[in-house]
Amino acid sequence: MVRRMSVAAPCKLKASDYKSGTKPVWCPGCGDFHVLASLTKAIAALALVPENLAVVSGIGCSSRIPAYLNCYGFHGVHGRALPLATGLKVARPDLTVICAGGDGDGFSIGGNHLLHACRRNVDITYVVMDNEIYGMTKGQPSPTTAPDWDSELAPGGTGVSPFHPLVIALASGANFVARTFAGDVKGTTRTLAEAIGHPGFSFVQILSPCVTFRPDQREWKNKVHPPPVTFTTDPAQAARRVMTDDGFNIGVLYKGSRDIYGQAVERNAEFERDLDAEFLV
Amino acid sequence: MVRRMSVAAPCKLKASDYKSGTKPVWCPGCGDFHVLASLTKAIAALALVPENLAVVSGIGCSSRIPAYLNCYGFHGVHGRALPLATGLKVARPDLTVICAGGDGDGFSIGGNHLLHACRRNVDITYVVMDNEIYGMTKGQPSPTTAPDWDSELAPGGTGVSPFHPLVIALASGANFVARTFAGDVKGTTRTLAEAIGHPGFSFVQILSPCVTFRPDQREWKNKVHPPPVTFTTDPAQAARRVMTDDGFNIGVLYKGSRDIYGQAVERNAEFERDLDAEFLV
Amino acid sequence: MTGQPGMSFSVALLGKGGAGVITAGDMLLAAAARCGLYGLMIRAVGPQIRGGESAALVRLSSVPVECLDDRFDVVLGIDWKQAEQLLSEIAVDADSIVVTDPAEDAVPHSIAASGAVLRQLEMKELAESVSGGRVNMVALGYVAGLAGISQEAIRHAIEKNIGRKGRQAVDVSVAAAMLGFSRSQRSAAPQTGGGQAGNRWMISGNHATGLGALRGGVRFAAAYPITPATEILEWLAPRLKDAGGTLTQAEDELASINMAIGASYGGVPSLTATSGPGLSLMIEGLGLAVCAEIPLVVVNVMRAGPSTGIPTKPEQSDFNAAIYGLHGDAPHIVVAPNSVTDCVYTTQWAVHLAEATQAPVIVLSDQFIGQAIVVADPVPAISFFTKRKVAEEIPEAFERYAITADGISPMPLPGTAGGQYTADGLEHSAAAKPSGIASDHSAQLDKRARKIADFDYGQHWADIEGAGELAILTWGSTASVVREALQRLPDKVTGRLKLITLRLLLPVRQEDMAAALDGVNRLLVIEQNHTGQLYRFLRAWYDLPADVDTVHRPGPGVFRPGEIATRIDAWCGE
Amino acid sequence: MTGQPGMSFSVALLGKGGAGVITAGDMLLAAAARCGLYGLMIRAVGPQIRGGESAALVRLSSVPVECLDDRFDVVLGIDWKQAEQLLSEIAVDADSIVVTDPAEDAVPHSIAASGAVLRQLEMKELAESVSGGRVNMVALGYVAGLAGISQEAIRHAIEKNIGRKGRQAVDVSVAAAMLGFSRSQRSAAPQTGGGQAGNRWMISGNHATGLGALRGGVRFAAAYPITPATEILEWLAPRLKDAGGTLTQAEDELASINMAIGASYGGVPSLTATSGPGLSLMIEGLGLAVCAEIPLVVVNVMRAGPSTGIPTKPEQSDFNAAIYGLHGDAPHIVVAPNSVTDCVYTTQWAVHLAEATQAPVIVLSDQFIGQAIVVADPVPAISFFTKRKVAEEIPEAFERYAITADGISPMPLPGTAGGQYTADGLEHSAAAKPSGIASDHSAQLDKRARKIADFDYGQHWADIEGAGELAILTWGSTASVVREALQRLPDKVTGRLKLITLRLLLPVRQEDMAAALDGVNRLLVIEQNHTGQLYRFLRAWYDLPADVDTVHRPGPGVFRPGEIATRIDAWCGE
Ligand SMILES: Cc1ncc(C[n+]2csc(CCOP(=O)(O)OP(=O)(O)O)c2C)c(N)n1
Ligand SMILES: Cc1ncc(C[n+]2csc(CCOP(=O)(O)OP(=O)(O)O)c2C)c(N)n1
Ligand code: SF4
Ligand code: SF4
Ligand SMILES: [Mg+2]
Ligand SMILES: [Mg+2]
Repeated sequence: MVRRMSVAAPCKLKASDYKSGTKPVWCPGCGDFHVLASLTKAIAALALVPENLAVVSGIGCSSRIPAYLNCYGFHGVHGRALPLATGLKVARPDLTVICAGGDGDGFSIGGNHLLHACRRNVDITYVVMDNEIYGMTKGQPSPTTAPDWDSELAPGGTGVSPFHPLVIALASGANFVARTFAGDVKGTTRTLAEAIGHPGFSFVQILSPCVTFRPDQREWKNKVHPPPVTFTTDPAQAARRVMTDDGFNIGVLYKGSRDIYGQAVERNAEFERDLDAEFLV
Repeated sequence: MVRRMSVAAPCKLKASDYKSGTKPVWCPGCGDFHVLASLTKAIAALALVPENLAVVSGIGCSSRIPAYLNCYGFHGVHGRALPLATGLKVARPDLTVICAGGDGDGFSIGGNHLLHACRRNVDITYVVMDNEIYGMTKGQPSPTTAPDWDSELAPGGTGVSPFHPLVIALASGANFVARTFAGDVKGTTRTLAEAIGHPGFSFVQILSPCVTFRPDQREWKNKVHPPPVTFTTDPAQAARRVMTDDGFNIGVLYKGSRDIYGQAVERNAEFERDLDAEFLV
Repeated sequence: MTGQPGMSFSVALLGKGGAGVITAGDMLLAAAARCGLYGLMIRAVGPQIRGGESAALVRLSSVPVECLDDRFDVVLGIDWKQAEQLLSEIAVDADSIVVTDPAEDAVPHSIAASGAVLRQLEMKELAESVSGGRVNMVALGYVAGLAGISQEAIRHAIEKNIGRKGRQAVDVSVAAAMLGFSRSQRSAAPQTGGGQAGNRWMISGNHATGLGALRGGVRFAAAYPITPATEILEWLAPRLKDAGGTLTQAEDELASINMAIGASYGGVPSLTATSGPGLSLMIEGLGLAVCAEIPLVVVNVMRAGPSTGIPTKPEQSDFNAAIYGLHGDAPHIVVAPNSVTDCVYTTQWAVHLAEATQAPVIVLSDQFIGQAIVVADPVPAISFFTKRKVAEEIPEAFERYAITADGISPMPLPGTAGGQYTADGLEHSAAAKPSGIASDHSAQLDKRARKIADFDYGQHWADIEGAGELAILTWGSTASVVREALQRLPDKVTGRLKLITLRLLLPVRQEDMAAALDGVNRLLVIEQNHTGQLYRFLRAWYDLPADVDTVHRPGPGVFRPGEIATRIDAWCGE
Repeated sequence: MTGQPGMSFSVALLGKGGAGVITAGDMLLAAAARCGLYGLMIRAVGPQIRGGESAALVRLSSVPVECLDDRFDVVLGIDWKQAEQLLSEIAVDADSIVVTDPAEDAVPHSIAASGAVLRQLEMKELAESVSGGRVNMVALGYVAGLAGISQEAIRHAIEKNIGRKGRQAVDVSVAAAMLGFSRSQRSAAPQTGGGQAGNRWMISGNHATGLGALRGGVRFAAAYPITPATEILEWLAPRLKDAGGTLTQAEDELASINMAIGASYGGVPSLTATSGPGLSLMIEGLGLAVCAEIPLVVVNVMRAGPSTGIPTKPEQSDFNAAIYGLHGDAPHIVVAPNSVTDCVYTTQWAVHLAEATQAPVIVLSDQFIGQAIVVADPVPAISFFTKRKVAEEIPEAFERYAITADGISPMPLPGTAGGQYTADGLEHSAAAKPSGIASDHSAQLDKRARKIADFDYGQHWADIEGAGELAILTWGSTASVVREALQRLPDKVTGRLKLITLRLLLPVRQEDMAAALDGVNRLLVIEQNHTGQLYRFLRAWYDLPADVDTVHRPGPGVFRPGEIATRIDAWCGE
């Protein structure tokens, strides 16, 4: 069917042209505003044609991002953004497909799809705005929340070790792994552009403060720092590095070159005739 | 409520006393017979009281195991064995809870629960009989299947990299990680006993051949070998080792000492009075 | 102030996020309670996560109230930014008083056009005159004054609400409130002072649900947050600990329901709570609990659907999913609280039913019931004989799924010597062995159906009020509205009317219903959804009078008594 | 051989796993086709994964057949180990021939007691006399001989089935088969030779479903294996590739349905296939497709429930889940093929409906229809005008969810300049912005309901046969049994009878049904489940004659024509 290729030539639009004009529901000061800014800048830098870009998400504050962009969007159900994005990209390899969402969406309810999307290595970019909280539902611990963080649902803390998104991504075979800080718009823009450009499944964890339920995260800007060394192409080495770092290393950590899943296939012109012949006895 | 403690003293039963007598549905020669044998031997070695042991599973050939044991069992739905086991153990810390199943059940549909069970570190033992196939549904690739393994559902292979169960378990915080080979009943028995005895979430991957759909796995007995070095207590090191090994290392690979989730709590004797007072205005 | 019931006084407090209108509303309600009034409050919010407009919709009354009134006596806007969407829920008329701050924008057009009496109140200025004072406290004092609430009661409510912040904070707030109070004057508000201070409850439906669960004996809960059910879980978390139980946060709803099933298999009464999207994910687990015969309570706090829908607004549209959603023939129980306070009772009953029948029970609450806060009389504890039929002595040829006359098979709990068996979602024999044999399948299907159908639900299946040849059938949050609508109708109408509020939606009670409908020749079914789900269900399963009418419309707005009274009046006159 | 229709001959081949009875049954069917016969085969298996007993139940006939007969003319046991459970589905009587190998155990008691004629056949010995020969081929030759099938046809069937193993293998099998054939003799089997070699199809319902999907234009499938739906996906995998499409194996059903939704959003007609437990997991995704208005086909091949149930046996018990399972008011379409061959047509229609209405369509097949293999006339391709209403030229103030008269809003596909919008499971305005406003909600609810209700389903909604004042209403695999039952009843009964087989289960077709029931004063509803799910649905939504009866029983055994004929006959005489 519609397996047409991108027709329009790369265009020269400004970052602001990639905004839809819809006013975000986000709280003033939310880190996700910076992510929106960085993403539009990255897309503009890559000169992507709006109608050939699709941004797919789940449910959460962060997952509202597609509607704020001037491109095709899908605001799906909670935790299922990656399968949506996978189906879309496999069926329409001509599109640039970005998947976006939060730590609850991606690491809690959606954790299984992260594992398998990394393994499968479809050519999409997955951006997780990690604020170590369920923002939309008003402040419950997420898989990246510290074990002693007090909340109504887990008084005194969950007592559960946080999830290491980058390690999991590496262990499952992601082809590009990076961490950025939302407040660092320049660095985030650069990294997002690189991730989108990198073939295969690229994973970018963006530390994006929730100013409402985690005011302590305003401190993040003082904590983040570039990684001690440059990226590696050895996943075991990269995993070891991030398993032992302080969680505030930002930058590209790993780049791989695995085969991409789901390249366009050639139609067999005889296939309809073959179908009818097949059942004859 | 029923938070009674194990009353019976450890008993001296033979391994065969832990079999229910129900005839397994498994194909003659299936690796799961060896797992059943090893498990009953391990339980006998630990002198567990049958009524204080619960074995919980999902759906698949391997997941049929509870019914073949003389203990409390729960054959749940596909992929949800770990949450079942978690709820049971948290509610009834006095029981020994073992969770068992296959690679499809545990790594495909159930992958998310593996991540979070490792993180949570409830004191259960998770045994995965890995045959790199969906046996019960007659031979589809699972997450541990090699990318070039030909099947009806994925002619010529899936092209997708296999999942590394041990690495994922380590990256998510499992407290004990081991791999055994079903045919090595002695080693499997020893390892299972150690895993059950280890506090917290222990994960044992058992390479258990599917003689029907993977006759090639009969070769496994010639491939497995003990690990080059003894287990470590450093998850990053353990992860690095298994990310670079040949997949046939057997033995205990990692032992941790993290805090266990969900220890029994003390009831507040006043709580009913407090409840009634709370809404008064 | 509108006619019946009693003397009712409705106030809407509006302001942008952070302005504290919800806190002010809470305090107003508490202060009113102190003066012996009853009341109800709901919060309405715009789409912004924070910083958007929000409103506290408060209704005070001299008699218990469980729904909003049609219109507001007083609307006070701390500001009017982005108020338009909220105002669609806040009807004003020429009898209303609208209070506005001259320092803020002018009142929105829709309000100005209503003919309401405009009053200026320099809230900002007054607040600033107290060091640290806030506008919401000025507003509180003002409307409390209009409502005839005493200064002592205001002080008490502030104390109770922010006392933990220290004396200084309380004093500042009280001072600001008194400034507002001093500008105010008694309006035609309900008679205060009738009640006795300290003998009212202030409780939300979600907390009431938690209370019912604890009273019923729930000692394990598995949680995955979702609006508007989260407060049930958050309320339970510390209290379960106190009760010697646990709440475990799950990674998703698939995990949460299976955790609850695992815990209940272990003998501990268990619960999880969710809303539409989560219920959809729990369907497979519900089927497992049916087949393996595990007691389980799932509270579903309905919001407008389908899909993600409108998470902060109510609708009675998960009826079908709760009744029919499970694949296969899967008998289970569905109950619905019919008011905020009834959540205590109905949830406790749900635990009782689950434990007694070894089956999953769905409690269908909704966003209105769940998040509304009422001031009401304390809800007494009821002692149901909540007991699982546990096999403690295990006979020789014990069968877990034995075919019994009442369909309930004694269940051994892990730890019971000799009771070892494997619970199973595969069809099985009485001896709990997997079986594909026709006779086993039909015996187990019959047994699972029988234990639910034949259980003694007593008079709890429905609340029946009045008598006559006309009947109204309703359920859930709509019931309170219908009840109030009936109070407003003349005796010549209501004298012919019987109100049947279903608490037990599944299983069907054909005999009870036949008795209830005896002598009824016309029936009106009222519910809040797009397709008349209850109406269709009644047609499918009950013998109804020949003349049946249906009133149904979707959310997000709740029904109001006037709207329903008009519909009923017209129907009676048909 | 039993009376009508035509001349029918039923053979059961039993043997332990590995004995090859299924292969023999396959070849028997193919050989019969070559001789111009029609036929049907199902496999029955014990609980063992492999090595347990299995049986090929084959029915041959001179006219098309789509269900099993009541009894078997021939039962051949290569051995009888563990045969008891299977034998409950294999009725024999004094007219039956039972073939047994003297080298094996004696025939089971139930067979011996039937009075059937016992014949000895030294299958093992004969097979061993050919180097490399197998018993199943001896059995094939013997029963083919009984059925009057030619040697040439047997050879041809063997060639077709194992030709790829080489000449040697074929010759050995043929030699063994001829030994069996030589011991055989023509029985009272159907007339062969009537048809023309090479103009029959041999197809299973699951493959037919795949074919219908491809013909309908499906070019993306997402797969998670589950019995008894897996063959649809396995059949599609290589063929989708050929067609320039793809099949992606997903990690679970939550992923598979969302992958299909993503692909369809991209403009590619998409499908996934599952069974009960998987359907339960897909409920949330179905609701998303409803709200975001994404075309989608979900094939649900029903097996006995609830929960894991009996995976290898049929039941029509997912009706409720498919119709009502979604939370919120979620209009969608449910269709059901009513025979093995009808899977081609109904699935193709389902793709057409999904694409045309931008909604999810559930195809309710079942284990019997899905896994039965029939020999039938080729199913011609139909060209539906399968076209999505795509927005290609984007006007100035384009609205994705525009309120249109027919409820269908033009949908821009990614790549279309100016059509950018965000598909959403949140309620939204016509312009695809999230909205909690009452007027938006009801406008979209109305629109989504209207596009499904008002669509032109033509005459495809039901197959209507006969006329009279009595009507039978049925669906799915039960329909073929009812059809055959009617053929067996005397004209004085069937002359008064109309058979209505619903293909469109949802939306309801009240006008069409009223027309179909015009003049009907009694109605009988027949279905295979425990609670009469279709019957209750009909009561809920249709105006039925005053006198309605229901025949329903659960699986695992399928209905047989004799059983149904007796029920109908009794009902007609009431
Ligand atoms: C199936 C389902 N379960 C639960 C929810 C409720 N819910 C909405 S958003 C959310 C968590 C969001 O957290 P995150 O993904 O971290 O996003 P954030 O709001 O922090 O950006 C939850 C639990 C839902 N919408 N659907
Ligand atoms: C929700 C759901 N989806 C799919 C299935 C079908 N199914 C049964 S077992 C199985 C895979 C089993 O594979 P594995 O866990 O590796 O076990 P094995 O049979 O190989 O031991 C599948 C997909 C199911 N029962 N339930
Ligand atoms: S709640 Fe937190 S994550 Fe959500 S919009 Fe506000 S600041 Fe951002
Ligand atoms: S199919 Fe494979 S895994 Fe299943 S019982 Fe047979 S050998 Fe074992
Ligand atoms: Mg978050
Ligand atoms: Mg497996």
